[in-house]
Amino acid sequence: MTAPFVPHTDAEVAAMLGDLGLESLDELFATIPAALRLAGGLDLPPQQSEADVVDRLVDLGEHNRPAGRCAGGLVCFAGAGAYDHEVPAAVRSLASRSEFVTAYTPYQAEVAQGVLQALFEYQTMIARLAGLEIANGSLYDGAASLVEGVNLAVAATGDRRVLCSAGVNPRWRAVLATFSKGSGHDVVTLPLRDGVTDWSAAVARPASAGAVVVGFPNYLGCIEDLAAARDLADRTGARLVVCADPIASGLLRTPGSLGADVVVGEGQPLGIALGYGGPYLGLFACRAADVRRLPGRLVGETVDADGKLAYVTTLRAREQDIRREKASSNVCTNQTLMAVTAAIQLGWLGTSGLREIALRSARAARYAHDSLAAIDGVEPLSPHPYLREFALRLPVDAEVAIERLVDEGYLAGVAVRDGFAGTDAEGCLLVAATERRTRGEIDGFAASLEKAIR
Amino acid sequence: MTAPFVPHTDAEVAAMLGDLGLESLDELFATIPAALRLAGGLDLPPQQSEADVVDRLVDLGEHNRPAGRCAGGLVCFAGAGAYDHEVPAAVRSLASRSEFVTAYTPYQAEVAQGVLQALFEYQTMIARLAGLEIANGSLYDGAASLVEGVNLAVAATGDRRVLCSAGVNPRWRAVLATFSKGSGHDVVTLPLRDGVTDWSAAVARPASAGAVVVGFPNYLGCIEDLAAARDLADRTGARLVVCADPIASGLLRTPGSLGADVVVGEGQPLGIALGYGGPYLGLFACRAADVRRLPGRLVGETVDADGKLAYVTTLRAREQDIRREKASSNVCTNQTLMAVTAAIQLGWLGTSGLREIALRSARAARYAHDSLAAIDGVEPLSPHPYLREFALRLPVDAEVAIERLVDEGYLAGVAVRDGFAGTDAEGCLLVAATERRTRGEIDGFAASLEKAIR
Amino acid sequence: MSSQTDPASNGQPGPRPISAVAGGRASSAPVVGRDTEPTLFELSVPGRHAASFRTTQIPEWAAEELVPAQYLAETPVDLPDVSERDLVAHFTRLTHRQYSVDLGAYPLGSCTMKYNPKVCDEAASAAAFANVHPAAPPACTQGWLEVLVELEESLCAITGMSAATLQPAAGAAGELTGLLLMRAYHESRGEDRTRVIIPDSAHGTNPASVTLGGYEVTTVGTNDRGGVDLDSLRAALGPDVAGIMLTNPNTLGLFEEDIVEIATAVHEVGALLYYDGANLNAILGVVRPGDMGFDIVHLNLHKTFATPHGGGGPGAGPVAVSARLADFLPGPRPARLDDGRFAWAQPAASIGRIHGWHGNALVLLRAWTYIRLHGAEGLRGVAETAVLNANWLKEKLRGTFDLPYDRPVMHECVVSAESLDKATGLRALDVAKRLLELGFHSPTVYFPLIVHEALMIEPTETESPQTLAALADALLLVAREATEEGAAGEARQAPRTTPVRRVDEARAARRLVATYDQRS
Amino acid sequence: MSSQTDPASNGQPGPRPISAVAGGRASSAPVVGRDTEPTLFELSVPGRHAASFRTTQIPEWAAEELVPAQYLAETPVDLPDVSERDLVAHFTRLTHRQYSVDLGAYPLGSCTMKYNPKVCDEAASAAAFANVHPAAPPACTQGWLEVLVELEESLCAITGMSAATLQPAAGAAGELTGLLLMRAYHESRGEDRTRVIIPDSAHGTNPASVTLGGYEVTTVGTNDRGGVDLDSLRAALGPDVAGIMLTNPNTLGLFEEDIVEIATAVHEVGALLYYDGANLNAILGVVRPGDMGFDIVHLNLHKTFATPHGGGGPGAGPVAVSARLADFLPGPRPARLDDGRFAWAQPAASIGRIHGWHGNALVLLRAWTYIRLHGAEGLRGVAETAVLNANWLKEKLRGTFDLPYDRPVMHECVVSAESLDKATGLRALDVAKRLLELGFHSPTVYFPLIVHEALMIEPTETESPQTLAALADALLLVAREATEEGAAGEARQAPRTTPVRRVDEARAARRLVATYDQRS
Ligand SMILES: Cc1ncc(COP(=O)(O)O)c(C=O)c1O
Ligand SMILES: Cc1ncc(COP(=O)(O)O)c(C=O)c1O
Repeated sequence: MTAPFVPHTDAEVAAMLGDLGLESLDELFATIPAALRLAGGLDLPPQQSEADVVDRLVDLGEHNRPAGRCAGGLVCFAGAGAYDHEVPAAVRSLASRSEFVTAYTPYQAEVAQGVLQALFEYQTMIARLAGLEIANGSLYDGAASLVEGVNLAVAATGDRRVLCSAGVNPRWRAVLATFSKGSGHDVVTLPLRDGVTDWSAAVARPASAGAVVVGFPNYLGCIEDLAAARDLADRTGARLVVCADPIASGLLRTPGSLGADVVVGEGQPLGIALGYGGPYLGLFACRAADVRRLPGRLVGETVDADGKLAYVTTLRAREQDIRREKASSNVCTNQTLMAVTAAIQLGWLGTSGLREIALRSARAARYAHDSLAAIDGVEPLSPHPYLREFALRLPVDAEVAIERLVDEGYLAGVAVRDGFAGTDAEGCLLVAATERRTRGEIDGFAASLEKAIR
Repeated sequence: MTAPFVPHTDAEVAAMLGDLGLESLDELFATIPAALRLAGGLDLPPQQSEADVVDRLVDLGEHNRPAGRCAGGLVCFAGAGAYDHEVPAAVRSLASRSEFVTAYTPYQAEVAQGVLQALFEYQTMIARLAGLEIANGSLYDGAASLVEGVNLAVAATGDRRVLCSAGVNPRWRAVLATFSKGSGHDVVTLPLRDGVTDWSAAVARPASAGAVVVGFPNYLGCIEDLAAARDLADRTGARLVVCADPIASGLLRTPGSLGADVVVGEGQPLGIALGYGGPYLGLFACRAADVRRLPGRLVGETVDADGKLAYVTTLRAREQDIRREKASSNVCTNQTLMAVTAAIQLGWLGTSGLREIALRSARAARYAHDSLAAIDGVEPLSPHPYLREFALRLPVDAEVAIERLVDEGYLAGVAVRDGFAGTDAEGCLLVAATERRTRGEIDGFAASLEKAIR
Repeated sequence: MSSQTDPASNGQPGPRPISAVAGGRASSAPVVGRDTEPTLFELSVPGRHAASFRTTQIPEWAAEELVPAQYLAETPVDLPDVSERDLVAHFTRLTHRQYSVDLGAYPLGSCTMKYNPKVCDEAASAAAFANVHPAAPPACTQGWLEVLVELEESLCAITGMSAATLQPAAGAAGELTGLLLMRAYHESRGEDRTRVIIPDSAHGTNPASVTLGGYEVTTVGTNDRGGVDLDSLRAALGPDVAGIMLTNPNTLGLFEEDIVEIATAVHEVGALLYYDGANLNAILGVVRPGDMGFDIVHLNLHKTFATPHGGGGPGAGPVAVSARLADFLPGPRPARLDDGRFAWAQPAASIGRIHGWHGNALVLLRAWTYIRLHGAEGLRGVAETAVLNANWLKEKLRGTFDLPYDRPVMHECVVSAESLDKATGLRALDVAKRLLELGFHSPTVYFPLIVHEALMIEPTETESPQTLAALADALLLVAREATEEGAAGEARQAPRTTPVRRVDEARAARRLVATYDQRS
Repeated sequence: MSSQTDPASNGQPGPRPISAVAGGRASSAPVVGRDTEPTLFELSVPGRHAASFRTTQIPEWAAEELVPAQYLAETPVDLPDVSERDLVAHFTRLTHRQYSVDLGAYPLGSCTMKYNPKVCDEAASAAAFANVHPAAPPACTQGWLEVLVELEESLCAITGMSAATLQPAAGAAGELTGLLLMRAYHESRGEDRTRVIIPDSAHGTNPASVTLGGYEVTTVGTNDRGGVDLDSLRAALGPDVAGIMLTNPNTLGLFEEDIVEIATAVHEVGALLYYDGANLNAILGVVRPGDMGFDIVHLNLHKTFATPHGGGGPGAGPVAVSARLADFLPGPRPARLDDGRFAWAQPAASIGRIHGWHGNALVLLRAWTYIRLHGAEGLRGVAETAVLNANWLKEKLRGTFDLPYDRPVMHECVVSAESLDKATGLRALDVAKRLLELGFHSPTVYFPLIVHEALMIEPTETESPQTLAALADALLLVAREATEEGAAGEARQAPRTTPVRRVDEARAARRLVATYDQRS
């Protein structure tokens, strides 16, 4: 079991070495300066059999508290960009087919029609959800999509000033800030008032900008006024980049129809496991006019030598392997399998299912909102409309409430903290509900919270 | 959601009815006498969504105590024909490929080469384990194979007298008895002495017989003397039918090499889940001379119209769909998917792996045997050699010990009861160990047993 | 790659000798071509392996210390020695040589190849069910027992019977169980009956089971409406008749209109009616075998209740019976106790076990799941749509294929290529093979035996109207081709795009090679 | 069926009108043919659906009661409406139009398409890991944190570095992270450097990342042994250079022999060395980037550590650094506390987040599993065998393909079809396409850019000698065919047995149709 997945027998290795005129495997590394070569072995935990590794994983897993009805499971009211939506067996089964899982990037289109067609269907569905013409074949996650969306806007406008609502997911804003150190974007944060962006200051002092960025709904769950955002973009000459929740399009007007130039988002709610935060799926859609600045992979239709319909990655001249330092993005490996999964999930949902999931989530959120807000000392942060998530001010720190509720079997939500320092949202509890939350679960949660904050 | 897996929309149903000149679905059933038609609906639990059914399954599952390291899991020392062997992820993954799972019997060979070739490989491996030339494409389970083996022997010899060792799995003997009511076999049970068949009485009064049946190892775990069985078969003119454990062939000489004419067995140890007793896998092997009496499906090699190697079910003239009341068996649907699974598992094991699994199981059994027999008041039933299973006499009823050990997290074994009434084995505890049992588990088991029988 | 230029098997030597590759075959993937897949034995290279095992800390005794030397094999049994990589590639490639329901329509008559919901796969692989040892005491299996009891109750409700056994592993096992129940019943009344009546349209398992049940088969004919010929049935009946086995709708897809008269006549001579439930899909929630007068019913859960067929199994063939037969059922049976707990119980006059454990439990769990997903309304919708589909398809074929018994059908229709054969030489088998290359599985051919050049088509309820239309168009295309080109044309050459072309079945039987070791 | 006679799309009307099938397409399975699979949009029939949801007992408020009307969509977003049956059939059929590692050899250079152990799939789908919410407090995620800490420790041991971040979702994200670390390091020393050096053989992500990192690219050439040209490197170095990005072995599959000299020269001007770890598979346990003098290393877990590539992702691109850079790492980082528990911690001078959560966690879990299955010995075996395979394959191709830098290679070899092209017109692309129909995935072609008609072949360690021999034979066959028939022969026509034939890439770009709605 020297290398458990290497097929070669000792005899075969010896014969192959013989063919090469070598006497030992070490000689294969003769071109490596001797002084550099590792004397001992790597300092790693010992090799284990499959069964032993599985045993260890079971041990480790017992120290996790997953969402759902399994050992140690918690009823999940946490969201903040990652949601406990229904994923049916059919989606899991199809998305785990090994042809999807173990293929490489579809560079040889003739033997990659499966992945290519699935991506073509994915692009179509995401473009529809965004209300724009073009969607790409995926980016790493919502945060990465935001960065790429801003990059596109800046490149298109030639203006590095980025007006970003404080309602955008604070972790995504953090990623944008990190990468702006390289790209040199000048990110200006627009504050919130009562949970939604306060456009007044920016509108009052309009300067030129490359991008206006807003969440829809925003991180605190509130539905933002995209007309105001569009207005600001128009006044500043910026592209409007909307960080949109794909589930919202089941009920709300699409960001594109409300004026978005670029729609970015986190695709996790489209059939992807919570997975401790990844792999998720960066959604990216834009107008056809911007397609040559699109980051990442794009699948297009064509014909084969017999004139038969075929799919292929296209407009490759944007990409790093061809354009190198002038590429629209450095992305290469993306999240194709997640995009395929989302396409399958959206096919499972269909027109009515997407609406159902949005509506049912909104109902559960309303029921939870009203049940929790009825508790003495608990106040909603914002009076504005929300979809499936809302923030509450508690008489205790959100972290304390979360800790206490874990003991009762609930993941109560997410504490609003980083990115909101000094604002009225700081220390609030962000609560999400999906179509999977039942009345019984919410009633139990409310009762436990009432006890926990007394 | 009237019928959740029916694609038709109401409009389509209406249009199709229109094409047929009908006005309602009810009219489709006009040929059924009105008096017979069900007035109300069926009296069934209400229709539920996938998520609701899954919830209910989780509830029900919490009332089971499975083997293994999951919620409520027990360390499994039960055997008696069903064993907790290692099944790796690769086998599970391959055996659940939907092309294997959702295909029908390979009647159209041109589009069934996948299943056919897998069965051809299965037949080869089972024939080798049995030490005989021919194996079929599976029967329901070990018990069904025993019945078919006896049927073959009786048909081949024209003698309905069946000499069956009391060491053969008592549930299989019970099935044989049930079906003998139809076939008219006269089953004579040969008693055990010290855990192995006492051949002396039968040999002393040899009469003609159609079949001699013996377990290898037998139900109590003991390795039987097949030479004696062969001798009795020769004296009585019978076919020797050996109920063999396929894992035993990893260490012991094959039943065929020891004189078996027919080898039957339970294939569950070859990669199949414990599954509360099914679906399992009936192994069946015989001599080439008996192939025309073989029950069930047989895959053979041939060529296609281009002369290319191909596989097809063959010697179909034995089967019920052609031979009807003169068929060698009534079996139609068998356990193909389990046979494919076994082929994959045997491929995973390979020559050395099968030996390892047998050897490691035998070591674990020896260690368990010695640890348990060292407990005050615990006595091994038999002094004869065993492989991975053995019977112990306890100072309490086996059922009592089993119940108490469940509370400690152990499935202690199986109580020897049905089929052994009045014998010295009655009330013993049958303990099995596989390569998955660790020293720690066995030490813990022994300590708990010691407490439990005090 | 074409087989002539297979570089895997007859590689051209490169400038260096390929000394290292003696033994074994290459493992790569002509997913795209029509190449032959080597057997696992050809891929094998002694010394390779995939398996690994748990660390146990148990003393590493030698085999000789554990088992007396006389029992030990001198040389180990030779199994294929492959890497996990080659194992996975081999069997994955085999799946690319295999049609299945998940790939498309599978209108095999009598087989009910409907779509199998994926949630049932997950149910059957959940550790809480899949890892339970069958001998675990009832206190450890309350969840399982509740599923089994509920399934029995549901099957009784669906069939209109009183009690059931879940032990039979497939339809044929259910049939034999039913015949043994018949025997036990008659014997309990001191009667020794010898014959069982079967229509000539019956499935082959019926007569085969009758023989194994220790009875003689009496065949009765089919009348010109496709039903049991009542006169010959009456003539065949007598005090030595133990029972009759019927499937209703029968294998022609027709409802047995005279079922009440048949039941009366059979019961009048003291015989029992056995219902072969393979075709139950047609009548779910519409009519129940119990209400038709049947005494014993077997169900094919792998047909009606969508547990997948696995390339030939596993299935499950529970048997339900009327009250007067309940005491004879195989045992032990799962039972609901008064305190709400569950246990095993033995029927008073049980015929005994017919399965080594409790039946194909994980298949039963799938059926339980399927029934829950449907409820009464859903199951009736299944039957309605299955029947709608079959009738609509039949009408589409009218005028091109013969309709030997031209009546409204139930869940399947039997059409015939007899006229086409006479006119063009196109046989049912040719139609089947040409359909394969048109992207459909073929219908059942040459069954039932009483229809010449039979094509037995069962679309099932899960195929859409679009798929039905495409299937009909494909069938009509095959007929049209034959009319235009004669049978020597497309269909006789078919299939050409399948992993192998038409196989030589006769040769397989003539030169039997049923294992790799028999290859010459 | 051939596309001309597709009964699904242009059905011949039967004797009855097909009124019911307006809209939608048939869904059956030309698994065996070369038919086009309709899109999900074509299969759609409004009103069909597959989804169902949990019963919740929550009041069924109307949308208008929940959200002000001005926000509500007037018409719902149009998604494909299909049954679960058609959904499953569609995507299953798509998998039959897709090559993958599990089907066979995939010798794509630079991509390390090795076999991905199945146990890793199960690890990544276990509920105890897969269902954990990323914002769950550390007390609820101790198992996850321990995995992440152990993985960081293992990656540091493997690379010879001090600390690591697991956040980057792929190699390119790791590169950009590394460049931002470089920037933070120099800025912390009050230095403003503007250039990053890259060899001309580098992967395209390197220069693209440099631009995004706010640096200018300076390209250095390759010497005639395939390594970095030391003189031009020295010429390019200066106080304005922030660092150099190298992969070693480089994209020619060659070990950078002068690495010590390079490191010294780069460090002398105060610049840092960045290691692009895409090729780490070659040197696991043999030599460590840290020991070669590198300061920053990214790893492609989806290559070296066998986490499958998913048709283009997800991957994971952790970055490990030497001690002096540890404080700048992205945060939060998983940390082992003194009491044996685990928590999140923020590095002192962190550049900030580079992922929305903690990275591609389930991919990281797969890599952890893979490393555990191997241990030190196993990983060294991986490297040894990968290098053995590449060299052996290269020797087999000698004399037929050009070997532009003819030295012992590491894990891959770059050969060229330049002479073949000149002699016969056979281009690298033709070789690739012909290989597809011979049952192999093609090597990477036309990369690295510095080799004309490049074929970059990386067999990986999980392919057997038999498979290597077959691959070599196939490559030699293609060359021989061209010599015999000219390039207009087999290869130029290839592929013919694939789901589609050679695709027209130019047309796709010219007439962009990137969604179904853009179809005319
Ligand atoms: C009408 C009929 N009866 C009986 C059977 C036998 O069922 P099984 O194959 O499950 O043994 C079948 C199926 O093959 C059938 O179609
Ligand atoms: C040499 C090299 N560097 C960098 C990368 C980029 O890695 P990723 O695709 O994970 O972004 C790749 C792989 O594509 C590569 O081969």
